[in-house]
Amino acid sequence: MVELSDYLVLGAILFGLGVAGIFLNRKNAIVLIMSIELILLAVNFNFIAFSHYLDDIAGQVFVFFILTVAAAESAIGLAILVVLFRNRETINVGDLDSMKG
Amino acid sequence: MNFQMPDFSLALPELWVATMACVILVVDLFARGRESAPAFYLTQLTLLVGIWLAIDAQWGRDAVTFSGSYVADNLAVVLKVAMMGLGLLAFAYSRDYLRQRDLLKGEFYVLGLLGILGMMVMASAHSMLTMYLGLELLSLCQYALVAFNRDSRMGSEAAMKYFVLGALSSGLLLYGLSMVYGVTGSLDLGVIREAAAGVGAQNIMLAFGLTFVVVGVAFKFGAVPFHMWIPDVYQGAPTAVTLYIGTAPKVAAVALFMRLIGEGLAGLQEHWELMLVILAVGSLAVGNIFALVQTNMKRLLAYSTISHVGFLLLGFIAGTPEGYTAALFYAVSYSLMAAGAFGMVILLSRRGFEAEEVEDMKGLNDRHSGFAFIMLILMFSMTGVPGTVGFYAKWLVLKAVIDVDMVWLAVVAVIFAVIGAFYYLRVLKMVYFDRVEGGEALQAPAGLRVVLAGNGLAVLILGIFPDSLIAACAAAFGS
Amino acid sequence: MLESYVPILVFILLAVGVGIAPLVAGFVLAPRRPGSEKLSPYECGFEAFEDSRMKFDVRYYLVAILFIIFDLEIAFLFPWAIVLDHVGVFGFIAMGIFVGVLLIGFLYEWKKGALEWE
Amino acid sequence: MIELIIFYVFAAVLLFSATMVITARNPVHAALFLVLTFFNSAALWLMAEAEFLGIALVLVYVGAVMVLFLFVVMMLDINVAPLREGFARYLPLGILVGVVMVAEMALVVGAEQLDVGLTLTGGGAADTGESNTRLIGSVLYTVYVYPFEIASLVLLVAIIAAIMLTLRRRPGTKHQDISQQVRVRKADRLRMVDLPSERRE
Repeated sequence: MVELSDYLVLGAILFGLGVAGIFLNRKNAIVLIMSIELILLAVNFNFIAFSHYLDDIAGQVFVFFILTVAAAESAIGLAILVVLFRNRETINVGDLDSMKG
Repeated sequence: MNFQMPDFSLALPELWVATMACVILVVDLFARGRESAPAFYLTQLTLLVGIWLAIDAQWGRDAVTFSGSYVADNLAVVLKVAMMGLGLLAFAYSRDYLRQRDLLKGEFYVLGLLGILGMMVMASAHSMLTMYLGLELLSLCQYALVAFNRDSRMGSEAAMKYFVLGALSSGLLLYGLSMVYGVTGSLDLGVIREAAAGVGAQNIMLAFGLTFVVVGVAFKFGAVPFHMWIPDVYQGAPTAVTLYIGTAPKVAAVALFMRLIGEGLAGLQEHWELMLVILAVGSLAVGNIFALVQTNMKRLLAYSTISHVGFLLLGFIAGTPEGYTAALFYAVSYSLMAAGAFGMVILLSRRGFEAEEVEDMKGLNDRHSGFAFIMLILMFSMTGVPGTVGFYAKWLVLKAVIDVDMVWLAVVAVIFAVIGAFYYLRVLKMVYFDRVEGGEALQAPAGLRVVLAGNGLAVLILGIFPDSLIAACAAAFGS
Repeated sequence: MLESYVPILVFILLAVGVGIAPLVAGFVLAPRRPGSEKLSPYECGFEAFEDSRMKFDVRYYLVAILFIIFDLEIAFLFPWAIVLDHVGVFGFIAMGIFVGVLLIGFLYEWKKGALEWE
Repeated sequence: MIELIIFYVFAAVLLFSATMVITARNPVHAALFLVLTFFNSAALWLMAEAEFLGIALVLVYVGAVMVLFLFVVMMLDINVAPLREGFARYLPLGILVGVVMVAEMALVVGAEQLDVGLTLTGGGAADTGESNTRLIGSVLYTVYVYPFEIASLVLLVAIIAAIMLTLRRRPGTKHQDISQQVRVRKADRLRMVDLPSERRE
């Protein structure tokens, strides 16, 4: 039988990978946004695991809303990335230093 | 969950603002003029009617509707009135600023209005799902507004930083919410409240989830160590957007804290009290010390925001109704002061010239003594000079902390306030004592002057008669 | 409760198998005598002009974003279609408002010229 | 027992592809590994009886969001080299942060004496025979109607923001306006002119 803690540990590892991804790819904006998607995926894993073992549908409805909002958020995020690329000709996060101090 | 017909009359303010936002979007599409004047006046009308509706439909009631996802009580009313009032102020300030840089598009008003709607949804959220959606609606509007001037390099950089950090923080907040859901078994904040107060206090996972929720809330406040986005976004965004982002969302952050942690996870107070102490002391330290070295006025105000958030968190640390009243009063009064300060930056800047440097304040007294006096009021009340509204706010918060016998925290806060006073007074020195050669007379549109004068007077009057606002905030917490 | 998914699993395995089998067979059985001539990208007989990576135009980008948002709208319509009898008039009006708001978004797009392709 | 095996197979592939997402050299490879991650998690969600969400994940995310990611990667013509140089330096820190977070979380979450869900009803949901989609649908439009309407406003904001940020009207592009051409009437195109007949000299 697949235990609740199996799912939660999987969610925790995914969450750790997402956060590590953000630390590793501070230069590359696109992989940064992908790491955020990984974190949200880990959150969805947790919700679905709890919803399954609590036998309560609310968790799954929450996941459905998270999917919606996260998709809209990544649409806006990539729109900002395009605006940034047009202004700066690069998405190398390291160069975004015109506001030091 | 059983479903009975929701009581729509209770959620009237939100329904009104949502329909008006759509109406304004359509009206602005078909409006011929380039100034999008109808959008501006309709927005201000929407907010005025919204304030009246909030007071009329919800004051004195304590009802939960929409099957447990919407609550209408005094706290919600006070928060909503404050948010809509600050929204009115922000839109009034931004009109001339945007017209001069021909950024004046209808989208600014629609996105601003939908952002205020997101804050109102957060103010009266009774389920974690509604709270999350309100927070995301607000955040998405803010990401778009920061990138509003799409040709400015700094603007798009600030938007990118704000987006990445905002998305990360909402991911962390959600991870915390999933833990809380797992332990308490429900999304409803009422059920969570009992579960947390009952056996939940010793549950490791609930404490673990609480940590992530506190991180999400700290980011929204801009408390240290989650403050990195504040200086860049305040400087990068157009000043009108900075004014919008610097004021009303702070009240929304208070709503986020009160609903989720203040009421929802009240049972775990000894856990989150310690976390807030770390956040508060960090914010006070970083906010005041870094502000000393700033030359850019907007960055200086950004770091002053961080220090004021440190003070505001003191109210939450106390954990008593007086503490929450003090924190709410602090949030509202600080937002008024910040609106005035950014209004001054808008007043001094013209089409090609952003008065962002502190030196641009030089010799303001010679150019226009009236606005120099308003700058005096603002800076004094930010410092907390007795007799100003800033002083009352700080005093209430410190009293609340002392009542909970954390006197050392109050002393630390006062020390940092004194250190902080230096950079406010430095600005005043420039306004009054520095001469600037060839300082031409101040030309600013009449509308802006009226709004700024009104804002300055409001801060002054509130300083003399603060009891009405204090009573309103106290009523929000049922006393 | 997993029995109902076994057919899907078998279907996936079969599909992957049918996909990979010819590749492996081709890789193993076919003779391999690579020549520089054979390996260069064929472009109607003469030298390739520039590398194969062609930059997309930003108009595709806007279409992709609008596709996401209306794809989400459809994702909301699926469960609605299934439970319309159970949810009744209240659910019908709720979805009416949802689609109405997105209709306003579509009107905004149309008027702003985001759909034109010039 | 078979369930456990299937779970561990999918979980292993999931974690491998997630690791590859953050360590891939080329953003396109990272995007494709993310697609593999989404497929595996959809399969795992099916196992946890969340069929509708598994399908919605594949439909919404892989179908639309990953397409957008690939568009952006293609469009922005990213030169990969400089984006990687910070990689080696931050690698140890990144791994350390990841391992520490995962260890402490696994400790908390995997703890046997997991008094999770004060109202925990044990394993597998009693199969009420109702399909997962019908279960979600019956609740989504009645009990959660308020969040449902806020979600529509979130999508509206996304439309406005995306168009406001990226739409640039290129002035001076000549294009046919078909509706204009079709709407032409006889009077616009035809002009009857009666010329007086001259006498022949």
